[in-house]
Amino acid sequence: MSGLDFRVRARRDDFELDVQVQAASSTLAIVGRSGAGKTTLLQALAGLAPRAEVRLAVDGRAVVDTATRLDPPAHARGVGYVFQDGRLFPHLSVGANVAFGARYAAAPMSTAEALALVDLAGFEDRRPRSLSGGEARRAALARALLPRPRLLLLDEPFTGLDDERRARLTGNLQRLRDETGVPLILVSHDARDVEQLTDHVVELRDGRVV
Amino acid sequence: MSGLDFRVRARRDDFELDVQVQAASSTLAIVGRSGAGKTTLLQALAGLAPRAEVRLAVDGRAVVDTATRLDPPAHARGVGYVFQDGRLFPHLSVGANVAFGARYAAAPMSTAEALALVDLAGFEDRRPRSLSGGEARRAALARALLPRPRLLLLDEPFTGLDDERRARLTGNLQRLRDETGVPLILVSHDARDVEQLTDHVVELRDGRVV
Amino acid sequence: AERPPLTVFAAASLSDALGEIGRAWEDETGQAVRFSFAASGSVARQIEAGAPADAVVLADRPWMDRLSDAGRIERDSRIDLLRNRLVVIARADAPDMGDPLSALAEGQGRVAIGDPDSVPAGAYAREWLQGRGLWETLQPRLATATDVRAVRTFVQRGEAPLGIVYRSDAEGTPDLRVLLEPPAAEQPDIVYPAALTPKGAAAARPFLEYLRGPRAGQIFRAHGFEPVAAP
Amino acid sequence: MIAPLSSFEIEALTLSLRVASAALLGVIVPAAALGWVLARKRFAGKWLVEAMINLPLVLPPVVVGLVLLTVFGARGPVGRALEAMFGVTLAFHWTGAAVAAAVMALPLVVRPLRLAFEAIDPHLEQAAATLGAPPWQVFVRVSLPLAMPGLVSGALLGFARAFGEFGATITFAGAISGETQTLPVAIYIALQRAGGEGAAFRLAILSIVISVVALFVTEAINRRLLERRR
Amino acid sequence: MIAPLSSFEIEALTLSLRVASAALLGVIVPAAALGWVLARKRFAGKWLVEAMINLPLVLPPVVVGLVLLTVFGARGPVGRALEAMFGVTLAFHWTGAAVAAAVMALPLVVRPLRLAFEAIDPHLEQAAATLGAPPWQVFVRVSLPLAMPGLVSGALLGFARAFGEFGATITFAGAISGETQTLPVAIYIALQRAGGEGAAFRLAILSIVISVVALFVTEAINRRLLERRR
Ligand SMILES: Nc1ncnc2c1ncn2[C@@H]1O[C@H](COP(=O)(O)OP(=O)(O)OP(=O)(O)O)[C@@H](O)[C@H]1O
Ligand SMILES: Nc1ncnc2c1ncn2[C@@H]1O[C@H](COP(=O)(O)OP(=O)(O)OP(=O)(O)O)[C@@H](O)[C@H]1O
Ligand code: MOO
Ligand SMILES: [Mg+2]
Ligand SMILES: [Mg+2]
Repeated sequence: MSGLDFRVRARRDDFELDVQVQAASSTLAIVGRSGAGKTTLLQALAGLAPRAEVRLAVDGRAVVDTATRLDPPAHARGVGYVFQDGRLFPHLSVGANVAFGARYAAAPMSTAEALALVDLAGFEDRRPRSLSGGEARRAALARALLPRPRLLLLDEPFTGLDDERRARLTGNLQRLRDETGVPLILVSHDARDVEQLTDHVVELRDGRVV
Repeated sequence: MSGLDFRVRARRDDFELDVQVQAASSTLAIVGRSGAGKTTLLQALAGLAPRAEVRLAVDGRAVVDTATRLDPPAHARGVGYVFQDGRLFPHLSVGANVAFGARYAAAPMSTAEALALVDLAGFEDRRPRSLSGGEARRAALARALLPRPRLLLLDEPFTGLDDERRARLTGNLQRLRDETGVPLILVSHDARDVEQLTDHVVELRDGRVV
Repeated sequence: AERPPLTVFAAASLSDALGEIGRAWEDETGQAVRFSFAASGSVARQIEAGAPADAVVLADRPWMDRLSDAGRIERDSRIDLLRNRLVVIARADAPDMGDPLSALAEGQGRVAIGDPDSVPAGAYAREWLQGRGLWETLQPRLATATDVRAVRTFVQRGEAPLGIVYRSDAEGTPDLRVLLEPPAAEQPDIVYPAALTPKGAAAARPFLEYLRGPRAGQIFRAHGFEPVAAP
Repeated sequence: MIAPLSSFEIEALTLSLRVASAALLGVIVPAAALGWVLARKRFAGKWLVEAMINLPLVLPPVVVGLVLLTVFGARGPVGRALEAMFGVTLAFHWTGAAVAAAVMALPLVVRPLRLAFEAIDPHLEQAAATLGAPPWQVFVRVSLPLAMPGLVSGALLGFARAFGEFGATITFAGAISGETQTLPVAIYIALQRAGGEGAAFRLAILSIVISVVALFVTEAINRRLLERRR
Repeated sequence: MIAPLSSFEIEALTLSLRVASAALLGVIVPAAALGWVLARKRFAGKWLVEAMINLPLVLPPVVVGLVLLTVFGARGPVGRALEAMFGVTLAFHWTGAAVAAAVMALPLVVRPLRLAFEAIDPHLEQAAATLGAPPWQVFVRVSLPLAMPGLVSGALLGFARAFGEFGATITFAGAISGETQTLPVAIYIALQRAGGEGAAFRLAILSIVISVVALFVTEAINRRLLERRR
């Protein structure tokens, strides 16, 4: 039984999110205007929103259900997350950033492998501060891919990239998805990425599905 | 005599930038792959790259010429800059962020005016941390617009926005440009924005114009 | 066989003299002596708290009384070891004045003394000034310090033209001089008691005897103290 | 123990508060400037400046007091000038105690400030410049507010140290009741008296109460500052 | 003045270095833990913990020494237990001087660390968690390295204070030559002697030299840390 099935209720002060999704597909796109609640949703799924009510099943297996105390902390969920704003570790080289999750993963990729997927071969020894905007975003993507998470959350991973590179990256990601069957949830505003990577699109508005 | 005329040479460790542009138009787009040097170029123009060699004339008037010691510091160049990564002041409300430059400007907009241009009416009292990714980016745009700079540098100001809002913003910016005639340099990967806002396109690759 | 070293806790003002005597003792007996110096009050509290001392020398009696009452010293070993005298000091370049205190009472400037409530030398200075009928006049012009060292410093640096200290504290400072040593009749009874602790009752007895001996007496005198003759 | 405070105790307490507050007030602006310079600038004599600031931490307070006396005392070069020009005497005066406390507190105020300035993202200062703010305005409107937690930490450490200082104070300013006999000096004096424990204990409790109050205030400010950014 | 050091001076110097290093080593791990807890957690007795840590700053050092003597002395409850169980004596022993120095240094080490932990972007710790790092690993691999400048600052302040401490040391550990007579204690005693200024001056110069060396080391480390991030 393949597919993504979740219900999330979360608050951020005035903003309320209440989303229920049942998708036969295990690759899902979330679209919606700026401020619709897309990031809030991903954070709750990743275990980064302390008071959120979350139920999440991936391919039929319950991963989170806060109602029944099945509530593993972020590090034990096996959910990878590419943040909207990079968040590379400033004290580590690019290589060490990308390899960060290796020791907690059952079968991580090699650093070189992950960097190649995002077109950053040879960037191992660079400092995060010396990267361009797009390079930093790609490094963050490689870092999230390396541990081969059981669910991958991507918050606008391709913004600020030229068309050619964007196509290459989505192609790489598509291949990875097809080979490993990793379920993913993608937040993006670009119809092409959405189409290429996902089978199911959910639109949010003001914290609800429309 | 309207137009943008500049020559910039800058280094960032291994990376070398050497760009010369003479454009009859005063609205210019810079495109190029990730890492081509677009941000480096804007930083040099804004006065944020200490050892860069810069010559810049806007509409026939020399603004910077480091060779002749015409080298005003960043705050005295009148060059507005929307950074690729937001950079809102975390200790100030959104309203105070947007109004930051008012006291140094000859004829600043009102805060409400600037916020309206980016569709953030009513966000005055919000804290930067509570904004979504797209909201933060728009607030940074409003902050740069408010002092009505004599040259505006925009580093991917519309990433991560849905098509509808993107169109609204470029429309607003277009109107502003037409009314005030403010010269602008836009870095963007989106052909639509580039076309709508600028008359001249320069492509960078590995630090040179192609 | 080498005897284990002795440990003596003593008032800080004795550090020079006792250091010398310690070296002499070592030369004569081959036994090492270690000292620990601090203000008398601190030393007494340390002894109370179980300091590993074999003998104690303090700069005033009340603290020794307290140790005695608490059973922290061997009562029968207690002796009056030294006497001291008050002197009035000034900078070495200060002019002579007939009776410096009367001169001061009429003039201006401060007299530096130890805090009468906590520094023994200060208490004795008060006693003496009261006897002279000058206490009331001089009280607002006192520069009180928390130890004799500070009194000396105030005079050396010219913060106070005059200071009242023990004679032993004025000895050996070339930039100070003694303007006046009150006559014996006016001198308060200033005594440094010494005693053995229970720990040192046997081992340190010879050293305590040595402190009262001729060699030690000579050294004490050289530093301005007056040894008390053994009964 | 819960008996009302004696007038002597109240005197020592208010004097200590006055001394510590004056020391902190006097020290905070130079400390902010020093912290900023040390965080941002490289210059030839930097290590010397750092060494001077930190000396009072390494030397026994009594030695610091002696140095102060040599420089600011009646016969010291600065002391003489102060006396001649402004008629100000520091030794045996509460202002002298405040100077001693300020010197002892300085390194503790500078460090956290320096640390806070170093932690500021230079991009934010750049952003302010592109909005037209000249360097001084960038400092006042961006750097300083962002360094606030450092200022608060430094102020707390500095105030506490100034309030507790004793070795340098007695050496430089003496222990004159009502003028320079701060709480710590009074405690020390009480302890040197046989049987002075009770008095010392009461005074120590007073000190502790003040420090707890200072802590509460700083915690409250700190929490506010952090919450604003979240 | 440039005469070679006497054996007495060398003894005091090495003892001081040993005491200050031991104090710093003993204090750094608990200080990091405390700094982290104070920066990140809210709990009922927090103000009490803060107050305890900062007490040595507010109280005169002599009082701190007395408290230590009462608790850890041969007749104190803890001192007696330590002696009985492990045969360890602290009072009047160089280890006691280290304990006194550690207690005095603690608040100065905790504060900058706390400040540094507070300044860390919590998003970075969240990112580490999503990569599978359990809390302890997040602390060791992300929070602590990011707080390094705070650790370095705290270590410098703490070492300097430990090296210069005198009031608590002389009260708790005495001034036994070669055992507990650290540089500052030796300076104090030299000053008590009529005519001891010269000796005190030499010892003070020694202290200053050490502190300048410590400063140089910290500056070098600090510069490295900051450059790495640029
Ligand atoms: N503390 C707060 N107070 C009020 N509103 C808040 C607060 N925090 C977040 N919000 C609002 O919650 C909404 C959802 O934010 P979220 O980051 O999930 O949006 P998003 O869909 O990811 O948008 P974007 O595409 O711009 O990143 C936003 O409108 C934001 O302003
Ligand atoms: N310290 C450094 N060492 C080596 N290369 C550097 C250093 N700093 C910057 N670079 C390189 O300079 C190039 C130009 O960077 P810049 O930020 O200008 O690119 P960009 O065109 O803005 O890219 P993007 O679209 O990804 O933001 C990048 O390839 C970057 O890796
Ligand atoms: O060490 Mo002290 O700080 O005042 O005695
Ligand atoms: Mg978002
Ligand atoms: Mg860029």
